[in-house]
Amino acid sequence: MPSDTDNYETVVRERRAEKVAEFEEHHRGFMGNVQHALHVTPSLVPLIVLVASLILFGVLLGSRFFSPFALTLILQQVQIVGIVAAAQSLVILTAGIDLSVGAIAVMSSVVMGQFSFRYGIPPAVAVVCGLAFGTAVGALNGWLVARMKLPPFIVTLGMWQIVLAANFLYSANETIRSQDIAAEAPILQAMGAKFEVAGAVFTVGVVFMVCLVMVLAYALKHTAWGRHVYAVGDDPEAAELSGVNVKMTLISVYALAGLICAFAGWALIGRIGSVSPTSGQLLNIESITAVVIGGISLFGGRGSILGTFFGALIVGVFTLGLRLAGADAQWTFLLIGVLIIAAVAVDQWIRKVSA
Amino acid sequence: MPSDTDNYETVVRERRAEKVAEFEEHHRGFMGNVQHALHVTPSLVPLIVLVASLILFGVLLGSRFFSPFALTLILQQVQIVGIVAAAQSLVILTAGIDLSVGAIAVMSSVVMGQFSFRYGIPPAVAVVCGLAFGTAVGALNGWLVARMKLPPFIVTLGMWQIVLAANFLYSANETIRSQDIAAEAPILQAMGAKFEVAGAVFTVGVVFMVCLVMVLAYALKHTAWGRHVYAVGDDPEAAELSGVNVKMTLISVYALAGLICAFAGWALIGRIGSVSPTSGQLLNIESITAVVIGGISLFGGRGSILGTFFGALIVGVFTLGLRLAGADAQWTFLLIGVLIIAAVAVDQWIRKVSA
Amino acid sequence: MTQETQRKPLLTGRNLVKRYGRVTALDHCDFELYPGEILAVIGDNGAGKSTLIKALSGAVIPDEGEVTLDGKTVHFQSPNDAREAGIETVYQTLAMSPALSITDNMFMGRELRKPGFRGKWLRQLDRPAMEKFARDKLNDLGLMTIQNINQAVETLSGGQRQGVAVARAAAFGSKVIILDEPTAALGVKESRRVLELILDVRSRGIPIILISHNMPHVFELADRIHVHRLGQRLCVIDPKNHSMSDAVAYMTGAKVPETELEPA
Amino acid sequence: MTQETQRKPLLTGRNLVKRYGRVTALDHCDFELYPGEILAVIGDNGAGKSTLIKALSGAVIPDEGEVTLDGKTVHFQSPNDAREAGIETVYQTLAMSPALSITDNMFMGRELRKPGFRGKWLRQLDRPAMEKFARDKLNDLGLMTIQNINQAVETLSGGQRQGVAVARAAAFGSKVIILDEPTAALGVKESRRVLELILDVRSRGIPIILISHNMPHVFELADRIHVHRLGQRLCVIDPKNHSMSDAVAYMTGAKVPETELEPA
Amino acid sequence: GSHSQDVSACLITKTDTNPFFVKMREGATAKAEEIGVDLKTFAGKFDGDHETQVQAIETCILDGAKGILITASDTSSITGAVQQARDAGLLVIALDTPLTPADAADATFATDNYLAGQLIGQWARAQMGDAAADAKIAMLNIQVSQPTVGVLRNQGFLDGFGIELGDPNRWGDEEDPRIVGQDVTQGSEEGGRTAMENILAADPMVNVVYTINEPAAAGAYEALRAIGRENDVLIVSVDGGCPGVQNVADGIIGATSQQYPLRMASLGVEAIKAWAEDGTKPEPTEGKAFFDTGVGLVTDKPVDGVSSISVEEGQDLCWG
Ligand SMILES: Nc1ncnc2c1ncn2[C@@H]1O[C@H](COP(=O)(O)OP(=O)(O)OP(=O)(O)O)[C@@H](O)[C@H]1O
Ligand SMILES: Nc1ncnc2c1ncn2[C@@H]1O[C@H](COP(=O)(O)OP(=O)(O)OP(=O)(O)O)[C@@H](O)[C@H]1O
Ligand SMILES: O[C@@H]1[C@@H](O)[C@H](O)OC[C@H]1O
Ligand SMILES: [Mg+2]
Ligand SMILES: [Mg+2]
Repeated sequence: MPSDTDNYETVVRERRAEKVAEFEEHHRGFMGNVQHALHVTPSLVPLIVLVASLILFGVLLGSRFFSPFALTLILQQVQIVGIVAAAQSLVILTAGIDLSVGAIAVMSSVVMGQFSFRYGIPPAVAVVCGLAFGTAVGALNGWLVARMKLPPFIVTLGMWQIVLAANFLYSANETIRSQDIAAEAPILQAMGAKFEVAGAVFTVGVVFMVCLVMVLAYALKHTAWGRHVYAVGDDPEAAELSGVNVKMTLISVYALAGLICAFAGWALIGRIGSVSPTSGQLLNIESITAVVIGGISLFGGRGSILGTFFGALIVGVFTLGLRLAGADAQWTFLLIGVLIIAAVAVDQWIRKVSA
Repeated sequence: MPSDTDNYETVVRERRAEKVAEFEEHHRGFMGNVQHALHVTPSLVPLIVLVASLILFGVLLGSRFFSPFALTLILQQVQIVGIVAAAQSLVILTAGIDLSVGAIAVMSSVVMGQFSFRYGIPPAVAVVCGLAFGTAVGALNGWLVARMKLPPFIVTLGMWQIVLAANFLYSANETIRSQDIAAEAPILQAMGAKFEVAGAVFTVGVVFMVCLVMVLAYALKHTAWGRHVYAVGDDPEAAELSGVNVKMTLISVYALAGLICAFAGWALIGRIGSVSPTSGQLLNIESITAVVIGGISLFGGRGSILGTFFGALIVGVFTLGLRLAGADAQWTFLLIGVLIIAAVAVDQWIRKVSA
Repeated sequence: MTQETQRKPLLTGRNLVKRYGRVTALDHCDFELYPGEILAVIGDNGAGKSTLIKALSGAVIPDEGEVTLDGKTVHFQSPNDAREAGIETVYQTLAMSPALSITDNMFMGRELRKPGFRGKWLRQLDRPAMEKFARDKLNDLGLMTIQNINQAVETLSGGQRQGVAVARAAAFGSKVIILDEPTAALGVKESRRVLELILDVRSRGIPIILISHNMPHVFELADRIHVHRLGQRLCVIDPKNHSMSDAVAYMTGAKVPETELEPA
Repeated sequence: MTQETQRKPLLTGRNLVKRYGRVTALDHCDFELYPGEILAVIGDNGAGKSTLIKALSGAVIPDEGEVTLDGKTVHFQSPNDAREAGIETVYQTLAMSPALSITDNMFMGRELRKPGFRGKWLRQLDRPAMEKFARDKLNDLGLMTIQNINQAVETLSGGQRQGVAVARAAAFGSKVIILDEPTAALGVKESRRVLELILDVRSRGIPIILISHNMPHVFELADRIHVHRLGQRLCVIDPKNHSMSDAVAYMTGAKVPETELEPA
Repeated sequence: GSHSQDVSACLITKTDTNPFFVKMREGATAKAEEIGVDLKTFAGKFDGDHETQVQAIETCILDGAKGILITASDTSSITGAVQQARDAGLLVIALDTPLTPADAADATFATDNYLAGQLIGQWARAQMGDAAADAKIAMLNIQVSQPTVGVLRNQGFLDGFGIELGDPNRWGDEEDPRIVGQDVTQGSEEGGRTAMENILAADPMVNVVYTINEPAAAGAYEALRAIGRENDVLIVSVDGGCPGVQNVADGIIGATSQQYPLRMASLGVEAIKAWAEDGTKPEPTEGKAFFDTGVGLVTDKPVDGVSSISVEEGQDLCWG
C-alpha cells in the first residue's frame, strides 16, 4: 500500500499547455441539425405548430382561409390578446403571474375615455393619463410582490377585483359610443386606423403588437435587464446572491406589464370603436393560454416571448378556422380544448425527440 | 511550515463518546413560544386571520353576525368551494394546478341527474356513475400530466374547456327541477339534508366538507402517500431519485381530486336543489383563492390543507360580513379584493415576526 | 487480485453511451463491480463519472449499451427499479426534498407503518420508530450537531445534508451501494465517519462504488480503482501497485497507462 | 505575524449573532481579516462557517453585532451592497441561474455593453467580449472540458459549476474575496488550479477568506486560521506554529487551545 | 358547398349556455332548414362577451353571409362591427336586445325588457294590496357589471311597484326603504341561493323577491325553503322558460314575464331570406324603435289592471 504521503499533487503542479479536451462529435446529419436548432431556439416549436395549423386549415377551407383578408383578420383578432400576452410573458418569466392584466387594460381605456368626455381633458393628454394609470397599477402590483413579498397570484387576483370593481363604479357602466369618439376624440381610436397592403388589411394596433414583440424579444435577449428578468425567474435567491437587484427588476417588470396593458386598452378602443367597461374579461385566461402554448414555463426563467406571439396566433388560427369550417360554439370550444392539449403534446414530443 | 504529511486524521480516528453538541438555547418566553408554534404549524396563521375577521365583524355587526344562523350560513355558503378547494389543495401541493375542478363538479352533477332522469337508472347507481365520471376525468388529467409530461396548467385548461362544452352538449342546457328531483330521485339531494343542533343548522354537505378536510389532513401528515405528495411537489426529480413513484403519486392525486370534485357536484345538487349545467363557473378561481389565502405555495410542497379550509372560511366571512354591513355588490367585490391582499399581507407579517 | 478474475462480476456495464445534445457524457464505456469489493471511480470534473453511475442506477437511461446485474441483463427505467433490485445510490446532488424533515427524507419510499390496525387499515406511519432509527444512524456518523430530527432538510448545513444522504444509503442498501462524492462537503471528522461506514458496509459483504476526488481516501479504501477519462474507462488500477501520482497522471492525461486494462 | 498586529483589520465582525428558530448558528462571534492575507476558516459541519461569511457579505442580516469594513461600520442589506463595496463571494450553494449560460452567469449584474450607440442607447450587450472574457477565465482554471461557453449552467457537472463560480469571483473581486468550500466538488487538477488562482489573487494584494475542510490545502495557503466551533470563534492559529492535527483537534473539541486567542 | 344556391345567414347569441339562446338557436335552425337558408351559429363565451361577438361578425363577413341575427352583449360597443357588416352589404337584425342607438341595426325583434319588469312589478304590488306600502323587497340582479338587460328589468320592476327611481340607467341608487337588499346572482341557481341567504341574514322578514331570471328564482326559493319561509314570500321573475312556467304552476314563482325567443328567431330568419330575395327590410312596431315580439305575464293569480295569461297558455308558449 503506498503511503498516505505520496505527494501526488505535484503531478498537476505545472500547468501544461494541454490540448483542449474534445469528445468524439456525434455525427449530426440533417435530422441532427434540425434537432439542434429546436434545442437552442425554443420558439421554433410553437412556430412549427402554427405553420402546421395554417396548412391544415388551408387544405380544409381553401381560399376562403388562405386569402390576405382572412389571414390579416386573424392578426386583427389576436392583437389585443397578443399585446396583453406580451405583458403576461414578462411577468411569467419572473415566475409570477398577472391576473389583473384584463382589468388594467379595460380600466385604462375607461380612463382615456372618461377623462376626455367627462372632464374635457384634451384626448391626447387623456391617453397619456390612461397609460400612466396602467403603469401605476402595475407598479403597485410590483411593489406588493417585491417589497411586501406577497405571492403574485394573490396580489394580482386582489388587484383584478379591485380594478374591475373600480372600473364599474367609476364608469357607472356607461359605454362611450363609437360615433361620439370619432367626432370628438378620434385619437382614442388611433390604434384602429386601417391601411391596406395588397389586399391585406392591417391596423395600427396590429403593427404595434408586432413591434412590441420584437422590441421585447430584443430587450430580453440583448440587454442586461432582460438577462436579469430570466435570472430572477430562474432562482431569485441565486440572482440576489449573484448581484441582481431582484426587487427593482420585479417592480420594473410589473410596471412595464401595466403600461403594456394600458396600450392594450388603447388598442381595444381602436378595435371596438367604443369605450366599454365590460370588455376584456377573458384577457386573463386567454393571455396565459397564449403564453403557455408558446412554451414559457409557468415556473419562470424559461421560454421566449416570440413563442407567446406564436401561441396567440395558434389560438387565433384555430378559432377562425373552426368557425369558418362551421363548427358551432360549443364544439369550437371543445375542439380548442383538445387542441390546446394537443399543441403542447406535440411540443413535448418534438422536444423529446430532439433532446 | 508543517509538512503536508502530518497525519492529522488520526485525531478523529477513534470514535469518542462525545457529548452531543448543544448551542445555548435562546430564551423563549411567551412570545417565543407563540412564534415557535406559528413556525411549526403553518395553518395557524390563516386561523388567526379567520378569528380576527370573525371578531371584527362581530364587533361591527353584533348579534346579527354572531348568531348561530349567520355563522352556520357561512359554512353552508362555503361548502362547495371548501370541498373543491380541498381537491385543489392536493393538486397544488404537487406543484400542479387544476383548472378543471369546476367543470368536473358540474358535469358530475349533470351525469347524476341525467342518468337518473334520462335513462331511468336507479338514482343511487347514477350517483356512483357521477362519482366514477369525476374520478375518470381526474385520472385522465393525471395521466396526461404524469405520463405525457404535459404542464398541469395546460392539461386542465384544455380539460376544463372540453368537459364544460361536453356538459352543455350532453345536457342540452336543460335544468332538472328541484321539485322533480325531490319527487323521483331524492338521494341526489341527500347532501342538502339538514339537521339542527342548538339553533345552528347543519347540512350533510357541511359535515362532509369538514370530515373530508380532516381525513385529508390525516392522510397528508400520517401516511406514506401524503409524504410522497409533498415530496413530489417539493422536487419531483429528487423524489424520483429517492424512491418515490412520482407518476403513480401524481395520477392518484389528480384522480382523487376528480373524485372529490364529483362529490362537490353532488353537494351542489343538495345546495341548489336542481341540476343545472350552468353552475359552478366560479369554482376555479374561488378554490385557488382559498388555497392561496390558506398559505399553500403555488410552487408546491408547502402548506397544509387545514389552511385551505380556513382560507375558504375567511372569504365566506368577509363576503357575508360585508353584505351585512351594507356594502353593495360592487363595493363588496372591491373590498374582497383588498382583503385578499390584506389577509396574505398579515400572514406574511406574522411569519416574518415569528421567523 | 488474481483470485477475483475467477469470480463473476456482480454489476457490469458494456459499451454504455449517453449523449446530451452535443455533449457525449459516456462514450462506449465499460464497467465491472465484483462482489464484496470497494471500487473507486476517479476522473477529472466532467469526465462522466456521475453519468456512468446514473446509467447503472436507473437515473439515466443509456442511449446504447447494456447493464447486467448478477449476470442478467437489466433495464432499469427509474431509480426505483434499481432500488428494488437492491442498488442504493447517494447522488452528487443528494436528491432530498428540502421542505420535508430529515426523518421523512431518510424513509422516503419505504416508510414504516404502525403495527396492527392503525398501520394496516389507517396506514398510519410509525413516527417514533422512524425517528429513533434516523437518530441512531446519524449518531453513527457523528452528526449529532443536528439539533432536531424533524428539522426540514433545507435548514441543514451543506455537510449535514450530505451526512443524511449517506446515512440513508448505508442503512438501506442490500446489494450494491453507490456513493457519488459522499465526503465532498464533509468536515474532517464527518469524512472519517463516512470512511468507517464504508468499511462497515463492506464487512457486511456489500460491494461499494465510490466516486471521490480525494486521493488519500481513495487509496486508503479502494480494492480497485476505475480511472475515467473523457467519457470512457481509461484503465483499472490496483492501488497496491500504483501510487497516487500515477493515478492522477492517468486521469489528467499526463501519463498513458502501460496496459490498456489491468487484469480486473 | 507581529508585524500584522500593527496593521488595522480590513473587515471585522463583532459579537455577531444569528438565530434560525431554535438553532443559534452564530453565537456572539468575532472575526477579523487583515489586508493582503489569506485567512482560512475551518470547523465541523454545521459549526456556522457559512452563516458567518453570509453575515459578512450581506446575504444574511445578523440579529446582533456589527460589521466594519476599512474601519467604518457597514450595514449591508443585500449581497449587492457588499459587492458594490468590493466584496465578492462564492457561496457554498454557488448561486447561479441554472437555465442561463455560463457567460450570462459570470456577468450577472455587471454585464458589458457594446461601445457607442448600440450600447448606450440600445443598451445592447457585448456578447463577443463577454464570451471571450469568460472563456479566458475558465481556461485559467483548466476547465476547458466545458465544450460550449453558451451551455446552460444546469447542464454542467458539479465540479464544472464550481469552477465557473470561482472564476467569477476571482475575476471581479476588488477588495475582499470570500470562498466557501471552493474546491469541494473539484478534481485534483482543478483544485490545484483554484489554489494557484487564490495565490494569484493574493499577489494582487486582495485578501481572501477561504472556508475549506481540506487541511493540506488550508495549511498550504493560509496565513492565519480561524477555528470555528459551535457558532463561535474558538481561536485563531498560525499554521507555521501548529500542526494539522492540532487544528483538527481544536475544531472537533478533542483538545482545548492553550490561549483563548493567539495574537492575531 | 351543396347549399350554394341557398341564402346564407349567421346567428350570433350572447352565449349558448343559457337555455334562452339555446332555444332561440334551435328555432332559428329549424326555420332556416324549412325555408332553405344556410345558417351558421356563433356565441359569446359569457353574457357580456362582446369581443367574441365582434369576431363572429368578422367571420360572417368573410364567409359571405347575406345577413346576421345578433343578440348583442354590449349594445353600443358592437355597433362598429355592425356598421362594418352593413357596409359590406349584409342585413343586420338585432334580436332580443336593441342596439344603442336602435337604428344601428337594420331591424330589431325584441322583448321590451323594461316592460317585462314593469309587469311583474305591477303584479306584485296589486297582489300585496295595502301591504305593498311596507313591503320588504329583495332584488336579485344579474352581475356587478350591470348590463342593460339587468338594469331595464330591475328598474322596470321598481317602477311597476311604485318605487321612485334614481338614475334609470343603473340600479342601487334608489332611496326607498322598502328595498332591503340588492345582490348579484350571475343568473344562476347557485347565485340566487347565496344572494337570497345574504339578504335574509340582513333582514329575515323579506316578503317580495325580484329575480333577474328563473334559475335565480329557483335558487332563491331553496334559500327561503331552508328557513321555512317559502310560503310567505312572493317571488317574481322574467323569462318564461318551461321549467320556470312549471315553477309558476307549482307556486314557487308567483308570476313571470314570458319572452318569445322562437318568434324572434323565426322572424329574423324570414327577414333575411326576404331581403336576400327582393331587398325588403322589416318595419318596427308602431311607436317603438323596434319590432316588439311581445311579452306575456304568466300567472295563476291574475290581478286587475295587469293583463296576464294563464299557466296553461304559458306552457304552450314556453321554450326550453
Ligand atoms: N443533463 C445534462 N444535460 C447536458 N449535459 C450534461 C447533463 N448532465 C451532464 N452533462 C455533461 O456531461 C458531461 C459529464 O458530466 P458528469 O456529471 O457525468 O461528470 P462527472 O465526471 O461526474 O464530473 P464531476 O466530477 O464534476 O462531478 C459534462 O460535460 C456535463 O456538462
Ligand atoms: N436557513 C436556515 N434555517 C434554519 N437553520 C439554518 C439555516 N441555515 C443554517 N442553519 C443552521 O445553522 C447551523 C450552521 O449552518 P452553516 O451552514 O453556517 O454551517 P457550516 O459551518 O457552513 O457547515 P458546513 O461545513 O456543513 O457547510 C446549522 O445547524 C444549520 O442547520
Ligand atoms: O333576454 C335574455 C334573458 O332571457 C336571459 O335569461 O338572459 C339574457 C337575456 O338577454
Ligand atoms: Mg459528478
Ligand atoms: Mg457551510
